[in-house]
Amino acid sequence: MDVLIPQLLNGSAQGALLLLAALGLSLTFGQMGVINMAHGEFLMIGAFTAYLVQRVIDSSDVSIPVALPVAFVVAGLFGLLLEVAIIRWMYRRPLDTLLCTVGVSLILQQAALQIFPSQGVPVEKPHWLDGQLNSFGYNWPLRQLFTILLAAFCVATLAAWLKYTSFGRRIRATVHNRDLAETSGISTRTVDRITFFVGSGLAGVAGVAASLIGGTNSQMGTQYIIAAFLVVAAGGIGQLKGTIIAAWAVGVALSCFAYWTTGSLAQVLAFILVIVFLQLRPQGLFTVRTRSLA
Amino acid sequence: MTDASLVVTNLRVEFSGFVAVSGVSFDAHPGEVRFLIGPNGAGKTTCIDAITGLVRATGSARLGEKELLGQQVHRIVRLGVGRTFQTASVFEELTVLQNLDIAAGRHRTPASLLRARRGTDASIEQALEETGLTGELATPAGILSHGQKQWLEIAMLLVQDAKVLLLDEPVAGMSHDERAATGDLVQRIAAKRIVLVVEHDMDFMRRFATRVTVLHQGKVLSQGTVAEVQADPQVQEVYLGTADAIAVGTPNRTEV
Amino acid sequence: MSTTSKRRRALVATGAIATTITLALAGCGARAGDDTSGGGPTAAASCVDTSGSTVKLGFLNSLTGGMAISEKTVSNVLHMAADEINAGGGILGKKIEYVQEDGATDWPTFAEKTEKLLTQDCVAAIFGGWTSSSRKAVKPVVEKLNGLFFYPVQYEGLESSPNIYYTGATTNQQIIPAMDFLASKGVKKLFLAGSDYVFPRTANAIIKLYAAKLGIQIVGEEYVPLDKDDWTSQVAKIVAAKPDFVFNTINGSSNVGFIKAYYDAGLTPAKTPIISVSIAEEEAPAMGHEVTGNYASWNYFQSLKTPTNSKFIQSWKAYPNSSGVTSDPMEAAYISLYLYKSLVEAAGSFDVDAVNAAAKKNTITFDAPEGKVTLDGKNHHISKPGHIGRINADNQFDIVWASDAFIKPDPYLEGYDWFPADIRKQLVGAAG
Amino acid sequence: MTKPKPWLSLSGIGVFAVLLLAVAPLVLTDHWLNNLGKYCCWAIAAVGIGLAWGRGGMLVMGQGVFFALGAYSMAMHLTLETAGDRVPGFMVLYDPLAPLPAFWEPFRSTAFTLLAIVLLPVVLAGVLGYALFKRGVKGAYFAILSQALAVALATLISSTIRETGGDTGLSDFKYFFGFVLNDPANKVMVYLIAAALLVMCLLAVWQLYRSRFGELLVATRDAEERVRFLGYDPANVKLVAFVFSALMASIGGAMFVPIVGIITPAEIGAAASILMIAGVAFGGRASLFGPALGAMAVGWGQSSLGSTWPESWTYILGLLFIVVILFLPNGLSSLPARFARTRRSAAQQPAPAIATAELEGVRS
Repeated sequence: MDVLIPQLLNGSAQGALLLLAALGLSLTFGQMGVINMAHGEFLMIGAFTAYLVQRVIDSSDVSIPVALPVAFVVAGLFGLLLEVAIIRWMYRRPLDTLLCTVGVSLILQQAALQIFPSQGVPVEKPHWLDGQLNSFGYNWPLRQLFTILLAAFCVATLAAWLKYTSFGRRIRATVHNRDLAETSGISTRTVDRITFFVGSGLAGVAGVAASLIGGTNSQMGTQYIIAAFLVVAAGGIGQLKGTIIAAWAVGVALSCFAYWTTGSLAQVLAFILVIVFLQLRPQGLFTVRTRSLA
Repeated sequence: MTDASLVVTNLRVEFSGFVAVSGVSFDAHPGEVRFLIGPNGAGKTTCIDAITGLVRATGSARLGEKELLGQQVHRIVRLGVGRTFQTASVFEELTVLQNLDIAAGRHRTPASLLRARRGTDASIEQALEETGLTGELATPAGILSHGQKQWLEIAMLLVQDAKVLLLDEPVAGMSHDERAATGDLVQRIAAKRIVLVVEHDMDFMRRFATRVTVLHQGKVLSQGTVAEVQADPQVQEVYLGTADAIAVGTPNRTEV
Repeated sequence: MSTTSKRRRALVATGAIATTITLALAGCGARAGDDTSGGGPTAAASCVDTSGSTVKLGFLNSLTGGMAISEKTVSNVLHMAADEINAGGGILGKKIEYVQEDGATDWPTFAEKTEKLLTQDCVAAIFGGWTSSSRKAVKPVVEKLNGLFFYPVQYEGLESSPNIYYTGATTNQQIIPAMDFLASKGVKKLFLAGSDYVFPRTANAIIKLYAAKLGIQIVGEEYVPLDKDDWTSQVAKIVAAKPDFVFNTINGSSNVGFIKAYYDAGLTPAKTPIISVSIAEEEAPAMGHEVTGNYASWNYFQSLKTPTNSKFIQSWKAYPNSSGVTSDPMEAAYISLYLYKSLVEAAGSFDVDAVNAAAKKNTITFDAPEGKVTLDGKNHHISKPGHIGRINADNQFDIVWASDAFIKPDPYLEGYDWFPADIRKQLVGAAG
Repeated sequence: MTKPKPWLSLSGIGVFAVLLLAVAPLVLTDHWLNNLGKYCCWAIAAVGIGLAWGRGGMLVMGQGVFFALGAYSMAMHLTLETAGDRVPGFMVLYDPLAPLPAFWEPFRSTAFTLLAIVLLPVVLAGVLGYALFKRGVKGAYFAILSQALAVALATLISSTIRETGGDTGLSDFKYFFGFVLNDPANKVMVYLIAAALLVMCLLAVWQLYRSRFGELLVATRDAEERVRFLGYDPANVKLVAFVFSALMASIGGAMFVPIVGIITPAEIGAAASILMIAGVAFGGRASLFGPALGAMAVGWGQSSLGSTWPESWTYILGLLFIVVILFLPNGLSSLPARFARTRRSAAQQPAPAIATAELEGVRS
């Protein structure tokens, strides 16, 4: 137990980060069927935003809380730009958006490499995240708790937004049945844009959290994107609940495999686990049964 | 051909707790044009979906001695059950001939599949003639008119050698003349086969139906000849309440 | 057209191709048996042209892809060194005209570009590479074409090639000094953490052998893929193993994740310091204050006080696109170009065989920022001083330990009795 | 979509074969011939991707896996051939006394190696495809899963240094089935084999495309469920295409090794797998020549444009993805048809919009 419980926490923190990265994907994939391979780079944009905010506000105690909403907006705007410039021309061609955004991701990576110091930039952790919380006989690193809380906050806000605002209802209607929503007078164009903004913005928030865990450099997005997609797939399209559980499960699996096997094998095993799971449940954890042929 | 009949007993379909079809029984025999009608959401298409294996159902649907429920879609087809869809679904990028050739091809050996097509099967030419598509042989199916697409679908069922033809709103969106032509076609092919038509169009039903089953809210409301059904007070009540649906007959994919 | 004739035509086409292959197989070149004629380097006549006023050199670094993070600065330093040498009159009076190639973090591309530089651009020598993989991709090509390759990064040793000059440290110049330092600190329990690739694996294999000799117990060994930043699970194992010191062979940005996770787990330099062999002045800033107080083993530090070093730092700071700090791989790249200059001038020729013959005399030296280095003509490595630095609050290194003298390069660890002779013999044998 | 003049394509292949097998060796320098050989290997894999993706609708983003099977099979054989009786050098350090890993042993045999290059991808793709297609895994799911598999395999190889050479890969091969690789004549021979294999793959897909199976494959791509209602199991149709494409990737990988002289996990991971797709998209996914020519063009771009402007090349590649897929979903090979259509529609009345037909087809 002495080993298992810290690994569960650690896995939950990893899962929380994955969840933040996957939320936006799940939204856009669920609603528009769009696979955004540049999502990892939006995460990178969030991390670089945290760095830039830190350049302006010297104290990391203040800069990180400020960076979270700023990163949300900045990454969100990039997402909006992507939607307006490219994605909207290719709804109904989901696989093509996937490849198109691969191109976007290549460009964003190279641009980051040339704009910022190639070795990456430091993002200082706030002092109030230093150290550990000692309770229940275990030491809980504050940074891990912070990631979990951040993810919980984002999920709760998103869920409330989807459930209680008229806009959220419109999004859910569009996810459920695009054509019907359209004929019911919902402007799916606007809904799509807002969804893309929010989804990409969440990646920006994930980026700030990631900048506190690993390096902030042009390559950072690549390590999250595949895992995030597997989470979305395993959770079931457009299923918030499924995404949460899948993210947590993948995080814990990664963490436990990494502890009991090796770091490399953990990644291999976690991926294979998801692939096998999807073989058993091709539609993910939760699905809405529909009758459509598609 | 065959004397086997399609016998559906106590069919029940549930979608996540919602009962779309419950306890529906009917039968269809070669030589008659059987109609399945009912207002939106009555469960007509769901019945077809259940028979063809698209949705899971309980109860029984037998073709002769063979139980269809619980089998995989393509196995049911191989037993001789074919269907069309509300929105015509043909292979848009392929020509009419290629569409029919694929439909006729499930008996081919793997080796013959790997060879190029040479000539036209007799069954295909016959089906083309039957449906009046001979002139469109080399046309990509995507640019056929709506009615022609429906006929192509029926032609595909013919070359597929289906014993049971389940036609889901075959005349929706067709012009008056096209409807008449389709009706004649359906009657012709029903001579040797079991034909079950799901329709909204009451005129079409009156003209071409042999026997009719009326569904309402997932249950059988009435069964019999056109005259019998029309005389049924229950049917009148239901249809008065949803008169629009009968008159307009809009296809609606999202009905459950 | 009838069925049969159609099929026949396809058959004819297939047959024609099969015949081509058979002919190609039968009609061609040397086989394993007649090794003497074609086995060795078929030193095709070099196309290097130095008759004009310039000499062409090739720079081969990853400017795109994952390794661009590290290799871009090396490329910049090479440009600076070339500019300096040109300003000083060039090599043998000929100005350097460099051809920059992108290795694109793709090892076959390194091989392809090496071949291109040697056979299309006809460069006299190639400088660059970072990962061992890139070097191993280049090695067969330069050996086949009898070219020259200067490799500027510390590596796992156990290699030498007549066509490669190594200006970074081999294991006995970085790993072994680090172990000596740990022994002098009285370390008893050591944990090994590395990226999952050849350098950390090999370095740790050597560390384990030497640790046994020094009486240091290895209490754990962990690897994480190069492109993974998350080290929390592995750090948990370090916490559980309670080592005195951690030997860190992690490479790249994964280091940032490691240091952050380490700090979060409550491990501090005061209790359990880390000694790294891949964190230098360039990498440390990206880790912020959390890396302060830990150690690194290098031959060169920016804080070294030598006259050449202050000149080197000044030139670099003034150079366009400069990152402002200097580091060991940068300095080794800087050395490589000057070393080549010395070699050519000693040989009086750009010819590869003449350069190698000049190296054999063991008299080639260069007054490098790290001190006066000497080239070993036999193994093509250079002597280097061992230094241990401690990271201060400015992310610079305070030198806390230095080797007694310059350490002679010994890639096969022949001077170390704890290294099993049979392994060495097999390695040398396998290298051919 | 359908080829009105199959013989035109066949003569195209003939011209292509003459260019590759006869003209190229005469006019190109050793360096560029070797590069062309490398592009041929990618082109072989690309032809397979064209089959699976262009015709079958399966976006195979993990062809690196099959490329690796062929490449590593070949590389293990060549490594053993080079090492002779010794254990390969990179294995010695970690455990000097341990024997060769058991799975290496059979690769000493030439026959086994050749068989493995063919059978390994067939078996793996068969099992994988069966498991995924029968369960109805398709579209983006399939794409992401295949990519995840490639990443997993690359990570696995990177971490098993003693068994596979790890991140450094396998390199420094001296012999190719008894032929000395350093000999320029032998290099030409290796090139010719790769080029001939490419031509054979083109012939194979040419036959597949004009066959009934080819039509069925397109039908399955456009309306999988509809095919099911014609009595076929679409999973089987896709499986066949997937297995063929895996086989081609493996052959490409196998020839890559003697030509380039090194194979590493970087050649099979996410980036490499995506680069293979770039060429296919560029050339035209569903056409016969598009994938092969596109892959060769991207390879050439990397060699030459990547040399001249390394940083811009990344941008060019990125833009290539965006522009081609956005405006020319059927790649460059669809340009002639487009021009023809615009000219015709300018002369007569506007041609029926294909887009509407496609839209209708989406849901059916």
